[in-house]
Amino acid sequence: MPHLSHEPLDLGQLVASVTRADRGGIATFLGLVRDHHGGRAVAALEYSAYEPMAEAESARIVAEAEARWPCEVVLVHRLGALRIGDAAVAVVAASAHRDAAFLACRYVIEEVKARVPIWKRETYADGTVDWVDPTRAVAPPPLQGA
Amino acid sequence: MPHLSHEPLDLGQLVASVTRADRGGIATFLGLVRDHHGGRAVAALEYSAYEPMAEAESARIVAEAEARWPCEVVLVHRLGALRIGDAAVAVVAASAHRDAAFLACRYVIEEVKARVPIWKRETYADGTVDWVDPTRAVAPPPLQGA
Amino acid sequence: MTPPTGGTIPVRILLFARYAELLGRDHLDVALAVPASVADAVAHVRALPGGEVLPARPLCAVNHAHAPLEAVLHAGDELALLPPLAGG
Amino acid sequence: MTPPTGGTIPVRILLFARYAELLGRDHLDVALAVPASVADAVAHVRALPGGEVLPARPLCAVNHAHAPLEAVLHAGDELALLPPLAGG
Repeated sequence: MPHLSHEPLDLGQLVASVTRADRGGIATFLGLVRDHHGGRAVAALEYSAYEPMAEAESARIVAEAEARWPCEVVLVHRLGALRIGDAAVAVVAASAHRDAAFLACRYVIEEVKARVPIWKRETYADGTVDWVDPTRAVAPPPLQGA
Repeated sequence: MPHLSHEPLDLGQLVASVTRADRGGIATFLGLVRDHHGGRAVAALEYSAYEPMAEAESARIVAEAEARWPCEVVLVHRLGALRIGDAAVAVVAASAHRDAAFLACRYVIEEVKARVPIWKRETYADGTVDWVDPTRAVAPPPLQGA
Repeated sequence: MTPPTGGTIPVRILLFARYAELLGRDHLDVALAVPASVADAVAHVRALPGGEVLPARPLCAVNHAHAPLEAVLHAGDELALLPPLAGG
Repeated sequence: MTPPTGGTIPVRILLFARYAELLGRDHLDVALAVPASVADAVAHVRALPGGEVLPARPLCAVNHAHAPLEAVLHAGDELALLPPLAGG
């Protein structure tokens, strides 16, 4: 299964793809597009990737998790224009043991954020545009009514 | 939302119920009915509960998680006759922060297993019937081809 | 504690799952001498015909909340004897 | 290490997101004197007109895998300069 998708993510379908009669626990994580970033109202945003590397790095992360815990992992990151509330990333980890499922799921999302070459370009309500840089300190949101 | 259901659990609907534009992370856990238990092939099974207490204890667990982490939690446990692969329990934790979502989700499923009065009666392929007792040591599965 | 003189309280005792199966009933209404603890009620059930199959220290709940064996029962309380939980 | 005599290797350098925007291009093909490290290639790009806006130590990948600045480049390698990642 490719790890990048230009179509909306379907959690139910991803869960079904790893459901097996000997797997008792499925942990999932969905990362959703939020309506604010650094105190600015987000109007639109677009994810882009260095696609061949993003596929390869995602496959490495999944393989690492599956080698470390007895589980099967599905990871899909969405690319292109997304709307507020859309799922940007889905991780599903299925295992006979819920501990393995939780640990694998958490591992994968943390590694995705640290390693997979994907970028986010946000357009704000005031018309400005910016590349999101998680390494920069984010300005606190303006005080309400201040 | 009631915490007990006699109908199949719909993860997508539960996730949608806590999706909000200021929530960036949703962690979920699904507990599925497995086809084996203690080395015996499971043919059918049924969950029952001390329903008013199961509702009350579930509500307490959810409230504890929401007090401890900034999140909204949905917890539903299914009752009645289930089939192999059916979801027996679903936990969904939504938060602005994925750490809170993961921790709340994990807390809730662990507390459900320890505290909510629900019982499982399994019918095995050989026709025997037993109440599942997680406090008993489970016999290892028979060796394949031994 | 000063033992009270003579009174009893009505308590409903609920049995579930394996316990209900073992005793062939899912509830019983009892009158317990005050002061009555959860442990007293458990001892009462275990003294019934067939009741000795129950553990001496089962998981218990009073009025829909987990309760220790030392908890004091009051008139009208609903006491539940809970077999090992298997939800989740 | 004995410096080689005279040779160069072709390397394709890819730029993404903010870096592509800053330099107005998404790739360039360069010939680097051997031995060439990732750091050498980064220095090459930063010496181009406008290239000084790139950080001196950007996140880099060679042939679709993360690579340290000290990694040695080979003929035909694809080097990517990666702005801070924002997936997930």
